[in-house]
Amino acid sequence: MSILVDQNTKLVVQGVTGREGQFHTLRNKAYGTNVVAGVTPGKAGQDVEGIPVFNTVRDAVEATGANTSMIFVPPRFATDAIYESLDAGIELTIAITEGIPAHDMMRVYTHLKRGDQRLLGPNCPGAISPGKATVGIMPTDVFTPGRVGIISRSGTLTYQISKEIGDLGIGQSTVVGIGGDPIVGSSFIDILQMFEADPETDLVVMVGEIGGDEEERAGEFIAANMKTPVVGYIAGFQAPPGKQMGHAGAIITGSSGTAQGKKDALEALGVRVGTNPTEVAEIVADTLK
Amino acid sequence: MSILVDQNTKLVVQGVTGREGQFHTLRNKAYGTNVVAGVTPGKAGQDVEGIPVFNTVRDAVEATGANTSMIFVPPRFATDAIYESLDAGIELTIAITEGIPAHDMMRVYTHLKRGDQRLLGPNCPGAISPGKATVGIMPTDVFTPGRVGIISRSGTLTYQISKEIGDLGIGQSTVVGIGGDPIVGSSFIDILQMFEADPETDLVVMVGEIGGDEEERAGEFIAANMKTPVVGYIAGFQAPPGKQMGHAGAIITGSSGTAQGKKDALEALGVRVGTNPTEVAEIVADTLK
Amino acid sequence: MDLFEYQGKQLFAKYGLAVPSGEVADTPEQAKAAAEAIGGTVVVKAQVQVGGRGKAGGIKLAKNPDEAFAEASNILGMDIKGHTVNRLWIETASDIKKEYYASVTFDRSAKKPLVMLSAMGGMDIEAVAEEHPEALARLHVDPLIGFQPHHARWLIYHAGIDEPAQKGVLDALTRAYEAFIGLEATLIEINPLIWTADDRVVALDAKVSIDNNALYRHPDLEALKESVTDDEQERMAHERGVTYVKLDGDVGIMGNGAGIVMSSLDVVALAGGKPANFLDAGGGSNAEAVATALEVLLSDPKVKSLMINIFGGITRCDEVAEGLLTALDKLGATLPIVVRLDGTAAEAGRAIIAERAPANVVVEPTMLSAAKRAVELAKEAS
Amino acid sequence: MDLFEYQGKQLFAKYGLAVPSGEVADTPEQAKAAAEAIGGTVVVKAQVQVGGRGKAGGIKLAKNPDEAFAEASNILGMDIKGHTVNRLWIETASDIKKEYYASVTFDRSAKKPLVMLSAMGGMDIEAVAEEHPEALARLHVDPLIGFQPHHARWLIYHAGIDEPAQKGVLDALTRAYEAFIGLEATLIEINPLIWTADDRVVALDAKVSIDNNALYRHPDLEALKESVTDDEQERMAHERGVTYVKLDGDVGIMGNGAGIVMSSLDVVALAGGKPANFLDAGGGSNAEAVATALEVLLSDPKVKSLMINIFGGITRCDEVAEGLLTALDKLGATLPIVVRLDGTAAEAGRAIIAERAPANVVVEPTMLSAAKRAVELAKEAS
Repeated sequence: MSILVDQNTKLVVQGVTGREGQFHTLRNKAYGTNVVAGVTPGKAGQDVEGIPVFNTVRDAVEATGANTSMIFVPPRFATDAIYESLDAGIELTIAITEGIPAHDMMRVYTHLKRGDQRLLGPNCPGAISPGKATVGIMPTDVFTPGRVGIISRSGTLTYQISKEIGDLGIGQSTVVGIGGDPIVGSSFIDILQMFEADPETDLVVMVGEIGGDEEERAGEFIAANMKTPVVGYIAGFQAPPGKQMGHAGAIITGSSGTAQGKKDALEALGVRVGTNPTEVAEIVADTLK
Repeated sequence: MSILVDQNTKLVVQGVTGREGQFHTLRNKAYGTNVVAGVTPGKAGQDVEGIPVFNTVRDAVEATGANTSMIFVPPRFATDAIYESLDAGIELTIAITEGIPAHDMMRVYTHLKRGDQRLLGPNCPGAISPGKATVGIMPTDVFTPGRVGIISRSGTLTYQISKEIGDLGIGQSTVVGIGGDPIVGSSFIDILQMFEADPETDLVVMVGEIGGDEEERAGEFIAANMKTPVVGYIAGFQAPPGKQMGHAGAIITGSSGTAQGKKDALEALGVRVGTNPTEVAEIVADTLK
Repeated sequence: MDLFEYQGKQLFAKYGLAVPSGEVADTPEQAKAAAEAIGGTVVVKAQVQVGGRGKAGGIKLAKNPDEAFAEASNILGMDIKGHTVNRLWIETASDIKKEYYASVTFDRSAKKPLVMLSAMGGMDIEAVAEEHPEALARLHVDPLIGFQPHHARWLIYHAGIDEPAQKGVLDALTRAYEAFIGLEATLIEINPLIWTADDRVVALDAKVSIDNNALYRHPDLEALKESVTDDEQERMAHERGVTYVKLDGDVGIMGNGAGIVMSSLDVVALAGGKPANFLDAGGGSNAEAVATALEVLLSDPKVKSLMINIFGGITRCDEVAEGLLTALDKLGATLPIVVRLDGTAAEAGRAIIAERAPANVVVEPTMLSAAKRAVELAKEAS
Repeated sequence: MDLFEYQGKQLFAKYGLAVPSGEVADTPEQAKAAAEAIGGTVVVKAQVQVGGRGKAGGIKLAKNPDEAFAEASNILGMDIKGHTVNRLWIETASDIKKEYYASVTFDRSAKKPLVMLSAMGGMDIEAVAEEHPEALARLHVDPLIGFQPHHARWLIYHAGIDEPAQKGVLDALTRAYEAFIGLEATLIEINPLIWTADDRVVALDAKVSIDNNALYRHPDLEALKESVTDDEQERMAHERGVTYVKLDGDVGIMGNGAGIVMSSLDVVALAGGKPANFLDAGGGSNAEAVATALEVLLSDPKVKSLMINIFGGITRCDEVAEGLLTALDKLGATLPIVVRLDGTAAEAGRAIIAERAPANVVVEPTMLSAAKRAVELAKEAS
């Protein structure tokens, strides 16, 4: 097993005829992902190396049964693309686009959470279940099939840690980038829950960073609900002090939001935290022993 | 048993210090309804003949455990009052107010249907479970305890039909006015469902009128899902042809929306329909025999 | 509140929806001046709120100001399905390549806005909906999210809008939805929405209805309110805020609440009579409302008897009785009035009538008996 | 994007939020003229984006234009916690009865706007939140429904706002939320929101942050963008749209993606070095972005070595290598540069460097080894 993307994924790509959209769509397909359709308004009837293009996501879903969408359209069109995907009944929407306004996402999120569809991102690298399917922009050769799940707010760090773990001969069940924006469709907790329910994931690595309190909340969830061991990493010990959102920001989080604060919080809840990607890999190997 | 309002009702009245609010609150209380609180902004600490007044619904709920709210504020403040009631976690909101703009209700309805709270109205007379509790403006002496449920879009017709039934010695389990506005919080179907689940309701009278297609849809629901017999009444055989909402209106409903059209549709689905309130009562008596 | 075409078009323009430039004219002279100001061929359009103006001769082309004067002279005063033409809209003639249909309305069943679009616009869109349902693209909109660009795209592709007009129609739909929300309309209907020879997309007609309940938030719209009736009772009722519709019978009817009034009409018909009107004095009818309503009814010479059917809830029957007496006092009507009072304060109400009402007022105990009595009395009086 | 107090107040005024009347002044002469125009006692306020201006002497009362000139002379050029004062806001002095606190912000955890209100405003609201949590009323708002009057009422009653000021605070909250939505702000903070001697409610300070991602929809706000730094590299980066923050070490750092850059800083520190900066060339870094980023780094004389840490995903390592060569060609830098390339097109990128890069560019296979090497080389160069 694996989570989010696998052999059952039927992918439609929104923005398939754009430069990056096309590049990554073909890479996803080459990896083995079942890419069933693309969407570019006005280009229905065309194809991208055999992938049929539709005018709308709804048309694509009706014609191909697509259940997952990947969004590659520029930020000022991406909010509309997310709504289009949700309206078309897509189960999992993965928004790669960086730069979507936060107020748009605030509304998208509130709308989303009233139904049972999932959104990964925006500003995320996607998800890969090695050997099964990849949806997104991750460099696939870093990953190998295995039993470690990875969740991360940062794309590049995800690759780094996957590679470090891979260098120790340990593969991944699914690697999930939830995205780095203040509001993303799926939280650490949402994905931890899925990994906990996946019998083929033996351990989860959670890659966090300074800012917000997602990691602390995830730590509480792990302590209360997870049997699967979780190893943490927090980036940003040397980071410049984050811009405070006025006093209001400090009042809301109640926490410092610093890397050290997050590390301490996680460790107090029993989650081992590495100080650099290499050490994280070593802790993973040690825990799996 | 009964539905919506009964001995477990703990009522808070929004707009309790207004002329009509106060009048009907005291009448509801006199009938035996457990009126626990009133709300009028700025009047916290006062009371209305022993009923404590709070500034906000949330305060009233926290202090008294109110689970039902009745709204008596003027139309331009009523939408806010509905949101306040919903935000305070009130299970059943009964909005008596007439004249709330349709666009407001469109948003309220969409919001409401994403949760599990109930709204009766707006522009409705409320609900009464004879002998147990009344919330709203119905003339209580028309009703007697019994086993017939009544649902109506029209206030005055509800009283008329209840009286006709009562004159034949038949009482009511609960009488529910869902309100006459184009968008109301609870439909015929919502309430039919509750009556179907109520072991102490032996028959339901559904009082409809021209316009829309609620009655036709309810008919389909009855045919498919209800064991409890339903008797129908439709007002408006002689009504002037309703103003068409352009061609669009005719296209949407697909049905004529006329009284005859509704009567035919209901009868085709096995629901007996009376042509005047007296005949409805006779059919009820006949069916219960 | 239904707006006239010219009012709708002026509002469309505010929302950036393209309309032909035009002017209002109430006289042939004004029509001529408008045609001069607009220049070129113009269309002279009767402003009445009823379909089929074109077939009835209410829409004419005029190649020059003199023709405009002539056509205006013909059309003004014309009767179109019972509506007298008092006003014209003179607009520049459009060079039509194709006629589409677009609307945003309120789907009572779905409780959501519904946007519809068809490439088969023009005259009979209802027939299109029935015979070629696939040619009428329909989409519900989540009112909390609003009309998104992808909605417009889906509609355009599925309505089969011609490629050169797609961008213009997309824009028109977006603006029509904005107008629907901004005006708190219950209907925005554009039939036809045309694709012009020079590839623009223009609203050639405008049907706009506004939610009366929302008018307090739109004083500019409230000011557009014009009486659209020549009927004296309807105008009186309209001015006094009473819900009234004239029918062709002789039994005047008044009640509190639309449901009981409709039911009263039905029982009068069942009793062999013909209702003269629909009049709902309102759910919370007080003495004053009742008096106002009575004035409207009594001003109609064809009414031979009255049936007043009140079931008090929020309405108090004693107040109704007082209002009735006040109005009779003032108006001194002598026609037979059958009153039926039930519900809140019914006994007090009946007592007031028994004690103080003139002899032409009779009380009946039930709705059916009241209807029968009113019908009999109307027949006797004819 | 964080706005200065004066910019925030000018926007508040557009949203109908009362602010003291005032003017901007960049010189003592302008300050004097502003004081004359405003009349009466004015406040001379340093415009810097940092707290504690008052304690640092950046806010002074001036009873007349000459005093305004004198205070402006003192404050202009002053250093407040590393920020130089280049601009003043001169405003009419307010007669304060009480200081409240109000804010609308973005709760990342709840993913909703959060409105906060306290009757204990003024200096240290964070201490109030900690020591008297009940004195700080907090309410989340459903962004699809918006801020409703009942939200404002609940906040006012629960914050304990004084009765005569309630209406004014209710209005201020409503307008602050409108500003939050209209400006696509991430923060609207008013501390203090004052209740004046004449019973008005006025925003005496304004802290406004705007979502950079939304600026394309607000060209008027984009125009407010001002460089708030005197640092050369920060200004360069700002102008070129590169995410850069200066730190006090000597190992320059660049990477693609905030996560890997932060992690690079951490490993450099673990290796005993001191990072000179945070520089994220962006997730989709291409050759040009890399060249631009390098220009910023190389312009900083205190940087002794560079660590370039790229893990290609959407970024292609061969493009990064090309960008590096182009920049070095143009800038002719000789300091040691440690490059680590992994992921998409990493081999091609490494090959480009091996073949064509000057001798001061070295490739390391892992992030840890790259960090160690960069730290060593920085130490050797010092």
